[in-house]
Amino acid sequence: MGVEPLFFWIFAIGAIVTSLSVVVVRNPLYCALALVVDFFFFAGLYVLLSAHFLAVVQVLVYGGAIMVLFLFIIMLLNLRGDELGQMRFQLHTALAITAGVVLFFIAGGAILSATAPMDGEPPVEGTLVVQDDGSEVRVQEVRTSIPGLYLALDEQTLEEKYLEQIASWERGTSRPSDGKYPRFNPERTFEVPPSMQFDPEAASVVPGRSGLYGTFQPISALLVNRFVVPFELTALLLLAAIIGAVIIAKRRVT
Amino acid sequence: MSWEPTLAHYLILSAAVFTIGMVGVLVRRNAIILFMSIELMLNSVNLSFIAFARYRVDLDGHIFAFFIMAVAAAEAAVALAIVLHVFRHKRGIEVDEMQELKH
Amino acid sequence: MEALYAEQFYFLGLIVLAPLLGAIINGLFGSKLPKRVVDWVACGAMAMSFAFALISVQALINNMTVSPDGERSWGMLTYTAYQWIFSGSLEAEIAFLLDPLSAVMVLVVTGVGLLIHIYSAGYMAEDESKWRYFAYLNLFAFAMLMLVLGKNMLVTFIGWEGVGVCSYLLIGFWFGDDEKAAAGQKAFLVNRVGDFCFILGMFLVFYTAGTWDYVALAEMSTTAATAATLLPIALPAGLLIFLGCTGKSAQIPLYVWLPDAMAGPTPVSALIHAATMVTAGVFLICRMNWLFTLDHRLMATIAIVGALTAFFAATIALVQTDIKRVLAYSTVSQLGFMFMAVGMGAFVAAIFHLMTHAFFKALLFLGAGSVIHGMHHEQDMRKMGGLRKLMPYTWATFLVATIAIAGVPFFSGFFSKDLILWGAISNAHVLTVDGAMGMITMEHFTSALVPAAAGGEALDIGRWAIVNWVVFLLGIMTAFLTAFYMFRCYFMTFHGECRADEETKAHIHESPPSMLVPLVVLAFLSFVGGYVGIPHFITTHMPEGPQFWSLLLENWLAEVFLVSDAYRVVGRFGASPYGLETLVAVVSIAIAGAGIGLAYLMYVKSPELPARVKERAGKLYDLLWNKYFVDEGYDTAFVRSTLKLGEVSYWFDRYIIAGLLVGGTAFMTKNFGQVLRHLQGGNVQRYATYILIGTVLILFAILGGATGS
Amino acid sequence: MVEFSSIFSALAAQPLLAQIGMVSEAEGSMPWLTLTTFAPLVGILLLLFIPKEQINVLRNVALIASLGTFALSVGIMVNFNPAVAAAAGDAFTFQMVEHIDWIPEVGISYAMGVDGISLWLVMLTTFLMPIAIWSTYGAIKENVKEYMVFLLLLEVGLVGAMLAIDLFLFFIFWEVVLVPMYFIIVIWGGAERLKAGLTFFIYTMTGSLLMLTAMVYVYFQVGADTGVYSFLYADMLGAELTYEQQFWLFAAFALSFAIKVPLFPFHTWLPLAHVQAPTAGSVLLAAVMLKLGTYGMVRLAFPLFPDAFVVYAPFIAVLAVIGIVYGAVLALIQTDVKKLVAYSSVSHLGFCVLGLVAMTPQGLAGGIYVMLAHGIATGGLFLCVGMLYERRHSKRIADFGGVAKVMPVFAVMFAVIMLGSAGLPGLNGFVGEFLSLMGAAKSHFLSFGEYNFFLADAESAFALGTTTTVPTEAGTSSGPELTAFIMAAIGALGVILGAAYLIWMFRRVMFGEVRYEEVRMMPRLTAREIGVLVPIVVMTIFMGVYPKFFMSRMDPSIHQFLSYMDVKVTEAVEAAAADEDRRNVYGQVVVEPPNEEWVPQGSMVDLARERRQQR
Repeated sequence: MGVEPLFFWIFAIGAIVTSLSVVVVRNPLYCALALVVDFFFFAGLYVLLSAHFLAVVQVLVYGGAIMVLFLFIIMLLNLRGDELGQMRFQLHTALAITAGVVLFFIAGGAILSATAPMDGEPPVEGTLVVQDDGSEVRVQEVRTSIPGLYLALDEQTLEEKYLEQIASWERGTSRPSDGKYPRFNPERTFEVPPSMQFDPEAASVVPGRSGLYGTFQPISALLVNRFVVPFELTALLLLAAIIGAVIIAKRRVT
Repeated sequence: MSWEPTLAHYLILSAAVFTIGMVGVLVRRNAIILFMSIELMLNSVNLSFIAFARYRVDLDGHIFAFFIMAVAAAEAAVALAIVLHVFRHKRGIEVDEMQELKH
Repeated sequence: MEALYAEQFYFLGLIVLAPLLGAIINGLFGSKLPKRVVDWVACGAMAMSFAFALISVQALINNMTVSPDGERSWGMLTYTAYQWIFSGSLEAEIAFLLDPLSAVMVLVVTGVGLLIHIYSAGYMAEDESKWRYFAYLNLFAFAMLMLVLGKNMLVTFIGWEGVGVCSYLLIGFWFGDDEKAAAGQKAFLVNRVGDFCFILGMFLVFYTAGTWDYVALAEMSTTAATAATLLPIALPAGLLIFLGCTGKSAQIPLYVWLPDAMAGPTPVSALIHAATMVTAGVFLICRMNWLFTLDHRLMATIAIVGALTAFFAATIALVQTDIKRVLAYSTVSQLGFMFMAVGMGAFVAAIFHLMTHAFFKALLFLGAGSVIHGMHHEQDMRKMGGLRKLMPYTWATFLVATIAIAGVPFFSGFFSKDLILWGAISNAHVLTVDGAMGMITMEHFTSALVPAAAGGEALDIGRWAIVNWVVFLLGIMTAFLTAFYMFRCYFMTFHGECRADEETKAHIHESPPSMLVPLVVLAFLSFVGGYVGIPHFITTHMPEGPQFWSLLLENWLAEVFLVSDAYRVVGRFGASPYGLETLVAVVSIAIAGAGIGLAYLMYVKSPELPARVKERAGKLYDLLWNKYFVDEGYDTAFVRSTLKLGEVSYWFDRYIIAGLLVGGTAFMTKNFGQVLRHLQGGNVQRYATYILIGTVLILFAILGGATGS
Repeated sequence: MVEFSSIFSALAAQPLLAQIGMVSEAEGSMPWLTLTTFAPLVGILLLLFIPKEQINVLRNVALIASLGTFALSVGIMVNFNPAVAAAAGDAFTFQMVEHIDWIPEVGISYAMGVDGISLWLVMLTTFLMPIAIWSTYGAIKENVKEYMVFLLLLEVGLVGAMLAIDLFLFFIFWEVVLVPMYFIIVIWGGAERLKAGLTFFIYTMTGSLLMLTAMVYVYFQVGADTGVYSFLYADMLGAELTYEQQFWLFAAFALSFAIKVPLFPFHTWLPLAHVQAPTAGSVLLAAVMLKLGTYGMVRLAFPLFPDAFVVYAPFIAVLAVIGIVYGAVLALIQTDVKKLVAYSSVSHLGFCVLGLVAMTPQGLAGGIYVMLAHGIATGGLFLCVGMLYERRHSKRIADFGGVAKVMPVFAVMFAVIMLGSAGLPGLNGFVGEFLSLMGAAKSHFLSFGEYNFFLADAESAFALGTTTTVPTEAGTSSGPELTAFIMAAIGALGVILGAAYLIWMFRRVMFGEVRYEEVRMMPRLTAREIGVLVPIVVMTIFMGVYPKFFMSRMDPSIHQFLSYMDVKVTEAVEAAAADEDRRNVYGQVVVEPPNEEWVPQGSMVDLARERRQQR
């Protein structure tokens, strides 16, 4: 566990620095490159959050596709950051920056107050879990004012909790989604489709780490089962975007 | 704030990146950088989704983030096409010159 | 006419209506009627009014009742035309009152008025807008009769202002010449200042007495209980009304309009500025004698102002060269005499002088008019002279009038002036009101004070004796000056050789008979007029019958001034009451003789003497010639300052109120609009920033709400 | 409470005209008031059908319409019975009352009534309108149709405002008056007519908005107290308002009326509007519209808020007195004739307000009479100035001189009107001004109470008779009479200044040599112009010589109003004496019943019938 915090701070500071440079640097080319690096830091963070599939997708889609597009446009329009001299002070830039900072502090305050442990209640001591390598890890299951939200969870308990969740789906007593999906009738049982039948042991995805959460398999299952409508719509959206881009960017032969 | 990263850390980070992106949108006068800032904002949102997913032991965040990425890609494509089109007509893509709609 | 008509004696209405009808006919159709008809309509109206006046006075005479102890009283005849303004406790009717006082005034006004109408028919013969002149003259007569016959102060006030307007119209009759129009305007405005004071006096009277009706007011001020209410306001109201009278009768503060009023045609000056209008002030004070006699300080001020005006105007008249101005200042001076008499409580003497003055001053003006008429509107005496042979009738009548005004015995002026001077020195005001303010009631001072005074031993009224002496001395000096300047004027116009230039001298002609007849009649009246008030030291030796006739005026007006007489002690100095009167008569005869002699010496014996006196007098002469710079003083003091105030307030009005306040708010709203305009700059990012700021503020509000409450 | 949604349904459900039949409460008698108010609308209707080019037909139709309205208003006058029994306790008893519920849900009703005070103002309007229209024959050449429509619309507004006894209806007519006058000034006005029109409109509008808010406040107050929500005047009077409420409500009402009157500080719009307005416009603006302000004061501001009125009265009087002298002095130095007449209106209406505020029978009668006399006099003056302007196309006094020689008949008429306006006894101006001043002189209402700083214990030489001494802590002050008398004295100054500027203007314009060739060429008065001026001159003389005809019909209403105010004011003074911080309020209404045989017993119709029977 001890290593993880370090990585988090590296990636966090990295992300902030690169995003700042995207905004501050004059030359659009350097901004684009800074953005690419920023996406990598984000990918790192996803991994820390055990969103392995998304980390990969992040790198692929953002790093690969979108940034290439930007670089292509920058190259095509050979912008040389000619707006160098124009960054003179304008009233509304000052206003914008201050407003942004104020918004950040408000958001930060809100986050801290929301995720702070319920006042008056001591953090509930988590169950003691023995890591497979023999070290016990006290799981802090600190409940916040938001029901069902755990402040800090290590990998191990994450997997166990996720497996419990899948098990509950099978038993039809799916966790009360507190109205998350109102359109779904909670009483209706939801039998897990065969494709989602996992065999925990067989699903060794990451060499040396067995875990199901965040990997490709459950996400793809969910995508094609519960979220199949949005999935198809996204496809449609992408199609429209492609055609649109082509038409707009085509040189008018008049 | 303790050293181990908790949900709060991630959310504050995403808020920070989001703010930087927003300021970028408001301040920078070059269209391309403006779109980059928008990408930044979208990414920060993804991060918060995933952070919540992680601490709610739930994969819905991931799926949502996935869809955001798809949309971001589509949006970037169309936006850059527009920028290309605009550039071809006006030789410059400073945002504050684009005031044809003013009156 | 038995007393049956006492209540609704409609002839009074007819007296007033006749000139009004004349004015309306001439006014509306005059321009189309032939000249002769216009004359006849005007003079006819006046004649009718005179006839009705005679009938009414005859009715009044028949109305005589003799009280047990031989006191004759003629009571009064009233006529109420209609209810004019009734509002709450104010009940003002258009009502007329004929009592011995107004009888005398009516006869003077209509009589002299008729003569002047006949005279002006000739005088204005060749003036093309004669119909307008006669319309104004009749309107003036109507207003004057309203003033004289009015039964309450409101009707008098209607007449008062009506007379003011008519004098404005008549003085400015030849309005083509701007200078004459200005004179008319000056007359009207100065009169208006007088009327302002008159109105305030009326308010005070109404405020305390609750009515303006003379009969009721007289009744109120004579009965003990109610007199106490009038006592406190007697001084303020009296002073205000007196100020009004000075405006109308051209006394010290407000006399400036009379000399300029000579701009009007001469018959106008004769009628208005000699006989009728200027006497309005004296008449009013006599009419309200019971109010004025309540406060001795008031009577003293009137007397002193009168005396001062008399002397002051006489000095100015010394140096005037325009014949009409001399007569104008002489009128102011003679009116000063009348006010002096009224101030001293000698009301009968004042009315007597008023009557005689009307006769000889009208004659003087008409005489001057016929001279001017003859010499084709030449008014400067230095260009006249030696008209004795050329205009015999005018000369004769003018001489009679000059003798009368100078106070030569056997002529009317002597009798009335003598009575005034004797009253000045002998009357003393008994009612010392100082101690009596509200403390004592009317019976107290009628029962205790007056008998003590009548009993002969002088009351402690010492300190007021000075007033008598001052007034008497001023009177004597004025008498001397009057004699001097009148004969100066006479000699300069009629004696010596004619100084007019050849062209006018060629056709100096005597005036037509229509102008001479009034002159002769007036000359006769100036002579006879005096014999209704023969001095007492003569009449005491007369038997009962002739004594009544020789003291006719005194007996006739005794009842009207009954209240005021109760306040006077007659014959305070000297054993027998009339010894003093003989002394005064002798003194005034001597004074008159001296004046005439001096004038004869300077203007007939050695014509160069006045020139020598003039350079030696030097500065004094200039002072008199410029009328003590009073006109210029008034002009800068009042006219200029009001106009300046006007400019300042106009500037204030335009820049402060309109500019600053109203304009200011408009300016602010416009600029506030400007500020908002920048919000719509058209820059997309700026909009986004504003949206962001908006959200931040909203969040603050919400969170603020959350954290705050 | 009240659901407003039903307003529109109510409007649709009861079309006004359909109910005209059963309008007046009096059994089956002619609804004179409604007919007179809306007769000009019939005229407008006719005008609309006539094509624009036929100017003469347009003019004549408008003239006939206004004459018809005048005939109808004579119907009101004839049926008006001054000696109607005054219902005890309420401020006014209205006659020929016409009342139907217009919007019952909200309590707005179409209620018209006439009483002594409003009778003559209505007659003034309908009398002047034909004259004003007839005077435009020479002046207005282009778009005559709109001009006539606006004039007739103006008449509807004016007559309606005077007759309405429902506050909401009064407010509607009050606003209706503004619109046509604005257009008249803006379209047919002089050089900078836009600025003048705008100032006039916005100035009056802000005033009236204040009034509206105050009116609605009282409406809810009444509703809350009595449960009955109604704008009717009688109900509004029942409102019990505390002194503080009354203080502000009176301020709102008084301000809007002060702007209209116009009182001293709010008068700057008047010279602008008058100078720029065309002749007929300024005649009506000066003659009748200004009277809305003073009429409003008597009708609405004073009776509704007596407590506040006791405190405000001396200050309003001071403004009025300032107005008199200020207006006169300003008029003195004007070079433009029309502006001179405009400032003279400010001065004359100062007399009116001084009379009204004095709360004495003479004061009120004088104030109302000034309204009538000023209407006729200033209307006449504006007509004369208009005629001079038509001939010489200049309003500067210096451009004239010696006009009397060129136009003698005009000179005579102009002289009579001018003298009437200057307040010569025997003509109309004098009666009003004299009574107002007299009323003010004897008023017990103009004491400043505790702010009696400059006259606290004036042991003055003018110890005014047995004045009711006022127990102030600084010994017995000489009582309010001295302040009242001083105000009357200063007001009377206006008499001199008034004569001064009018006579001086008359001399510079009419007398003197004829300096300019254009003046010599000025044509004499046409028959039409003489026809326009003759009624004014006749009225000037008739109102001066025989005011009984008018005043006898006013007096009963004035007496009733004063007795009502007497009751209210004594309560107010006692209430003020009760609470400690306002101990020193002093005000006493003088009530004197009118003389019996002065007031005609019964309307002209009845009197005529009796006379016929006697013969």
